[in-house]
Formats: sequence, structure tokens, C-alpha cells
Amino acid sequence: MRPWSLLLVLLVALPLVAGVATLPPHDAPDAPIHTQVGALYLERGVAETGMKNLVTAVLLNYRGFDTFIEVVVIFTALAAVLALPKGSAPLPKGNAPLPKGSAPVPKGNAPLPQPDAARSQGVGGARSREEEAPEVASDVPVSPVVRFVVRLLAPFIAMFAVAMLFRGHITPGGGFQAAAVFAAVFIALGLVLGQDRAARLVPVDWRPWLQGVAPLAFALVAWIGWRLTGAFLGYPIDDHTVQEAMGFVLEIAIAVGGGVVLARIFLEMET
Amino acid sequence: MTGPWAEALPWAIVLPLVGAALTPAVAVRHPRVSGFWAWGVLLVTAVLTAGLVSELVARGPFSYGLGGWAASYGIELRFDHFSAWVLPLVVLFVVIVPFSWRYLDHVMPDERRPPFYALLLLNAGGMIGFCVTGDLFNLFVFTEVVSLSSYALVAVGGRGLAAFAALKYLFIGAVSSLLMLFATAQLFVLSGSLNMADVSLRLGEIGGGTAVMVAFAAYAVSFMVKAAMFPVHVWLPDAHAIAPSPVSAVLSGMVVKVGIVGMLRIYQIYFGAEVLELGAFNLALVWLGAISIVMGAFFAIFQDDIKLMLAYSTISNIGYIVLGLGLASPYAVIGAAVHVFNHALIKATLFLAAGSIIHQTGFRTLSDLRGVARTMPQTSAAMAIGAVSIVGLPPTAGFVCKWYIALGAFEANQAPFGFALVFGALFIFIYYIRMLNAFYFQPPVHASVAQASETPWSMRGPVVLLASLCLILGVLGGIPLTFVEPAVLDLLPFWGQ
Amino acid sequence: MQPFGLDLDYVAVVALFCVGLYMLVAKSNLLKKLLGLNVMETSVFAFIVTAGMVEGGDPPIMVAGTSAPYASPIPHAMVLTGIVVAVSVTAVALALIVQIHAHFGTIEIDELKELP
Amino acid sequence: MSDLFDIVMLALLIATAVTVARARDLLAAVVIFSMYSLTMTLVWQHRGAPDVAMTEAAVGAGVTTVLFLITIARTTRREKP
Repeated sequence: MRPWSLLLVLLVALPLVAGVATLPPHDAPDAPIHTQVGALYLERGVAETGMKNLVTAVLLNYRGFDTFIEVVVIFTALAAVLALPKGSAPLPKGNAPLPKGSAPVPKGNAPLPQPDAARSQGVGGARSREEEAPEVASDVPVSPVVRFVVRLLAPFIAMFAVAMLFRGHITPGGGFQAAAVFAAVFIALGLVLGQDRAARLVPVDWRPWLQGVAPLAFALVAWIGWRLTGAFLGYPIDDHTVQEAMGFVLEIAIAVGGGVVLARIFLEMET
Repeated sequence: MTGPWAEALPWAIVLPLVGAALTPAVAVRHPRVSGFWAWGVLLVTAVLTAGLVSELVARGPFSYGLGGWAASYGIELRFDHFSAWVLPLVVLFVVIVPFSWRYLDHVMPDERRPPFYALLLLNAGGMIGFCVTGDLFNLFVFTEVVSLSSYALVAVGGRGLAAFAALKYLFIGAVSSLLMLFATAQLFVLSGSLNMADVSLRLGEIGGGTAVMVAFAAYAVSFMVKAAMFPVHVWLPDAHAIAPSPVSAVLSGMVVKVGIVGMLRIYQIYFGAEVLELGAFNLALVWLGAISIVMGAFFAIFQDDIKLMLAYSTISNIGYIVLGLGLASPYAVIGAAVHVFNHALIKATLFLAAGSIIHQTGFRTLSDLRGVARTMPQTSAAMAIGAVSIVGLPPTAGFVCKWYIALGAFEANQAPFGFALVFGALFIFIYYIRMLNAFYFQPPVHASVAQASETPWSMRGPVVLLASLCLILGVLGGIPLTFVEPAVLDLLPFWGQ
Repeated sequence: MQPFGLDLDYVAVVALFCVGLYMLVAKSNLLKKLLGLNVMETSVFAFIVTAGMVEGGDPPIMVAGTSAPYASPIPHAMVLTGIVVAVSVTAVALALIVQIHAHFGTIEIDELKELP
Repeated sequence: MSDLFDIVMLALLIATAVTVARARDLLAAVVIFSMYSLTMTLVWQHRGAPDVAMTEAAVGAGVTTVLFLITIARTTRREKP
């Protein structure tokens, strides 16, 4: 297998090297990437969007639709994890659920409503017992020092994320970074305190709304922009207060929605 | 110049996506509500897309600058004749979702329904976006929505093997998406723009070059993987056979077409720029298409499992489409473009009918399903119509496109490929004869087959409707043809002929 | 710097891409494959960021007192989107891997293929 | 000077990537992968992309690594030779 893999990698590498070798040099100021749309953004960005951090301006304003679809992608990941079957129990032996109205099968042939049901029954159990127990248990005893430090630092890290969130339009940072930090704090707490207590941080009743809050907020802001400017996801170009407000709504929604989605993926994988 | 419906363009994409985000909240008390919710959202989306198509028919292609920014400054959505594919796509979704209401009973517990329907809606929204976006990076992001939801949909129904098939699909699909991102970045570095029309213009100014060619190759490989063409088809059979039947219909009928639509978009960029001599690539497409046809048909013959057989037949039919595109003669390209839709219709019919049979009897192989036509006459008839249609016999939808592609082969003086096409159809025919023989003329071997009852109406309705559409479009096959013709004739001058 | 007419930064990116691809293709362990995929993804992001930089350029954050050149903001926005997409794909893949292990007791492709 | 930094960093990146590929202990591979991400973070910070660097540090080195670690805890730590 290995020689073939190396050959394949080489086959891919050669065209790629040839491709990148003929690109315009990357740090030349007159490369197309610096003279076309990008240059226009640099020139007019602050005036048009009211944001000093142009990456945030591109993310939320010029290419806001990309970001919309991007939050949809993380939501998709959560929906995917939630839709997967839970636990490891194979289907009950010999009588996988029969549709109603069908008689018992005369031959010893197990019906196969699910393609993998019968094929895996014999194998699954035996194999997993052979395997040695996982060397890293999921509920490792955590040293009291670590526990203390994590609990001590958690609020401060969360505050750092909040600061990053609210200054995202003038300094590096913004919704996604805050979301990732929120999720990291949550996961750290989950590992230290046990997930039951961590899970309480995201109340069950709110979850269905919180996990989808980012796409929903985007749709709302897109609608408001449509009413105000006549263009989907449009920002009123000369009203910086409204622009800023719309931007903040999006940033907060991305941070909360993204954080909740990542936290829930963590919870789902832990159980 | 634009009418009222042009305003609906972004909402047609956003509606299913937002509907998906709301699904868990809507269904929080009664999980089964999610099915009706998804259906309602899709119905409204279908109305919106119908409006878009009517706008297209009335006033020709139109575009929408998101955020009020002009085309190459912000993100542009563009609705042209190839984007019109979103209408049949959504309509098929509308038909497939009611089928899944009852079908899911033996696939998953109720509490997993909301995320399942959310994934279906995301899949639909992602595909709509993919078809109408005019921005290369946006195209990539939509690809990811479609792919990610597809990986998950493969795995929802089963445990071990389904997860394995989904993971295989995920690895191959992720590499193909990555190649796409790489190619997008390369074109961006070369042209400084992400807007398709703008990139095309600037590539024309730059002229050719190795980097331009490598970007094209990366795109081509990426979309070949998405379309499951011959050398990179390995992910398809397991994934499509193991998924729950409504999902198989979606994946086999529509998601693989993402590769075809993407390929058309890249053709538009490159031929507009006239920077590459793509005759050689067309020839490669023709050969790969021909090999896909014969190979898919060949493997299909030896399958006993009906869903696996249908999955292989998808590879074969993608071969037809690609062959038609590669031949680059008007007839062939028109036939291929229409087959994108007709194959979706036929494959949905076949997978839903197969799903009904599996649902009612609990068996999925030909040898177990002997004599099923006696107890499930309507479903079996639908299966038969689908089979006749996919072989390409006259009074059905499949005939028109394959006839056009074959005509195109002779028109382009590529008669051998015309014969390859006919041989492929013959191979498939042998298989379906075997299937129909087993269904209709052999005595049942299992009691559950002999005593099976017809499916409930929520499942039988969609199947019967789709089967009759196969027949109707066979008779009225001219309508989609005349619709696609102007788009194809616009594109052809650049096509390398 | 461009020895032999090759852009060293770009070549390093391709090298990382290839290491990742090799892991993805040659390794039998599913987690290793997924790590390879992540290495590939990061390398493509590195390519985009590299392409967006400019000699002596500043981050595209407009602060009074500094003057151009600035790096282009679009590639950065693209990579941000890409990173989020990558973590989504990774999360789904990991969930699938956990399920495969729970069912078959192994995450080695070689052993999974031997199963009936 | 900046050239030297670049060369060292690129070499480090390739070295860590190769080490990830060679490590038999999956736990080690994941931890080295997180180092790879952090190195990438430094490179991007150096190339005028602080936003991207922060995201990669939080998402690539943080969240992704933790998800990998959970998976290892629930599956197995050794790669079969």
C-alpha cells in the first residue's frame, strides 16, 4: 500500500508545485490580490462600514452572506451529531423491528430492515471485548490544583472572550473567536466539574433556540437591512449607529450560537 | 429591468436554512411535527423558486447583489438557465419528504427526527445556494453545507457499517472540497477577484499559464469526486445503498448533480475567458463517461441487493451526463442537461419504490423479494416504470435524453461512443429484466413477502406520482428540452467545438 | 526569497499538504487519517494567508498614525470561514469514529475491512 | 531577519507535521498536532493576520484538540503497527 500512496502523493505534488511556482510573487504590492477588490476595501472600508478592523468589515458587511452560510455550517455539524444514533447497543438479536403486517419469517434468514443490522451483530460484541479497556478514561480524576485553577480562571477567560467580542470591530477578534473561547471554557469546566454540572450552564429549555441563534439573527438582520436599504443584508451606509448596532447583534449571535453549538457537540460526544 | 420575483432570490436560499435552524425549536414537544414543518418550509420554497423561474422565462437571466454591493464588490447571486435546476430540485424534495414520514418509523426513534429533517432542509438550501451563487468562495461554502449534511444523512439510519460508509464518504468528500478551496484561492491570487464573471474576464486578460491550468485541474477533480465519476466513484455505492431510502433518493438523484452543476460553472468561467484549449479535457470526459457507463452497468448486473444495484446505476447515469457534456455537440449537451433532471426524477422513483418494498417486507435482495408484485402491485408497477425509464425505452422520460445524447455522439462523429451508450443501456436492461422477472413471474419464498400489504398512502402517493411523472415527461419530453436549449446554445460557442 | 525561482513559502505549503495527504492515504488508523486531513486543511489556509500578505505589510486594521501597505483583508475572512468549516467537518468525523469504535471495537481500516 | 524567522518556522511546521504522521501513540500525535497549530498561529501573526491567528489558536489548537482527546478517551490510544 505504501509505495502506491507515495506515488499518488507525488502525482498530486508535482502539479501543485508547478501551479504555485507560476503564481505572482506573494508579497509584491502590485499583485492582483492587492490591486483589485481588496485595495478598494482598504481604501473605502472604514467610511463604508464604520469598522476599523477590515477583516470584521469583510466578514459582516461586504461578504456577510458567506458568514451567514458559515454559521449554517456549524449548525449543520450539530444537527449531524444529534442525528447520529446514540450508544453502541446493536439492534436486538434475531428480531430487528418488523414492519407491521408481516408474518414471522419461515427460514432462519434474519430480515434486514437496516442494511448493517445482521451483518454486524455477531461481530460487534465479541470484538469490543477483546479490545483492552481505553487507557484514558473519560472521567479521569482531576488534581485539586487543576480544578481550583480552572474554576478560578473560568470567569476571567469568559470575560476576555466578551471583551474580544465587543472590540472585534476595532481590534483583532470577534464573534467566532469569542465563540471558540466560550466553548473552551465550557469544555474545561465540563472536564473538571463533571458534565452534569457543566450541562446546567446551557439550560435544556433554551437549547433549541440558542443553538440556532446565529442563523436566525443573520436572517433577522438581513431582513432589517432589506427593509432599510432595499438589499438583502444591506447596511445603511451613512448611518453608523445603525450599522454598529446590526454588527453587534450579529457578533453576539455568532458568539452565543457558535459557543452553544460547540459546547453541545462536546456534551453529545461525552455521553 | 427586474421584476418583483428577483427580490425573492436570496430568500429562496435562506428560507430552508432558517427553517432548519428552527426545526428543533418547533418540534421540541412533538418530534413528529418536524416532518410536517420541513414539508411546509419546502412548499413555500417551491413557490419562491417557481416565481424565480417565471422571472427567468419572462425577462431572462438576472442577478442580485447581496448587501447592496455591486457584483464584483460584494457577493453576487445569479439566476440563469442552469440555475433553473433548483425548481425541479425543490419539487422533488417536496415529494420525497412525505414519503419519509412513515418510512422513518423503523429507521430511527422519534426524538431523532428533528435533526434529521433539519439536515434535509440544510441539504436542500445548500443545493439551491450552490446553483444560484455567482461567487467562487460562496460556492465553496455552499458545497460544505451540502456535503456535511450528506455525510450525516448517510449515517443516520444504521450503526456500524453506515457510520463507516459515511466516514469513507467524508474523507473523500473533504479532500475534494479542499481541492476546490485550493483552486478558488489560486484563481483569487491570479485575478484578485472572487466573482465568477469577473474572474473569467480577468483570466482572459492574463491569458493562460500553468497556474490557470492547475486551478482548472483541481476544480475538475473536485467536481468529478462530487459527481462520482469513474476513477473516483468508490465512495458512492456503499453510502447510497446504506442510507435510508428517502435519503438515497436525495443523494443519488440530486446531491451528485452538484458535481455536474459545478463543472458547468467552471466551464462558463474558462470558456468565457478563452484561456485554455479544452478539447483534450472534453475527450477525457468522454472517455471517463463511457467507462463510467459500462462499469456502472457491469457492476449493477452482479448485485443482488436492489439498493446497491440502484447505486451502481447512478454511476452509470452520471456517465451518460458527462459523456454528453464532453461530446460538446448541441444535441448531446442538451440531452445531458435534461438528463440531470430526468435522472433525478427516475432515481427518486426507483429508490422510493425500493424503499417501500424493503419497508413492507423487510428484505432487500432480489432472491428474497421474488413474487412481491402479487402483494404490492402498485409499488411494483412504479418500480417497473422506473426501470423501463432508466433503461431509456421510448414512452418514458429516460428515452428522450439518452436519444439526444446518442444523436449527439453521431453528430460529433463519435459513433463508437454512441454504441457504448447503447451497450450500457443493454447491460442495464438485462439487469432490470432479471428484477422484473423476479418480482412478477416467480413465486414468493418468504411469508412476509407473500403477505405483505401495500404501503400507507403517505408513502404510496409520492411513488405513484413520481412514476406517472416519468411517463408524462416521456410524452411531453419536449418541454424541458426547449427550456434548456437557449442556455446550451449560448454556452456552446465557447465549448471547444 | 525565491531560490531556483521557487517561492519557498508556497513550496512549504505544498509540502505540508503532501504530508497530510500521505497520512490520509497511507495510514490505517482512522484518527490518523483525520489528523492528516486537518494538516491538509491548515496548509491550504496557510497558502491563502501567505498569498494575502504584502512586503512589510500591517494587519488590515486601520489605526491612525500608520500608513499602508496593509495585508489584504479578504483572504483573512476566507480563512476564518475555512477554519470554522474545518472544525465542523472534524466534529462530525470524530462522532462517526466514536460510533465505529463502539460498534466494531476497532478504528483500524485494515481490521474493519476484514470484518464480514 | 524576518527571512530567518520564516525559514525556522517553516522547518518547524514540516517537522511537527512529519512527527504527527510518525507517532504511534495517538495521544502524542494529537498533542503534537496542537503544537503544529500553534506554530501556524505564530506564522500567521507574523504575516499580518492577527484575526486568523487568534481563531486558529482558539479553534484549531483548542477546540479541535479537545475533541480529538475526547475521541481518544472513548476509543483507543494506540495505533496498530
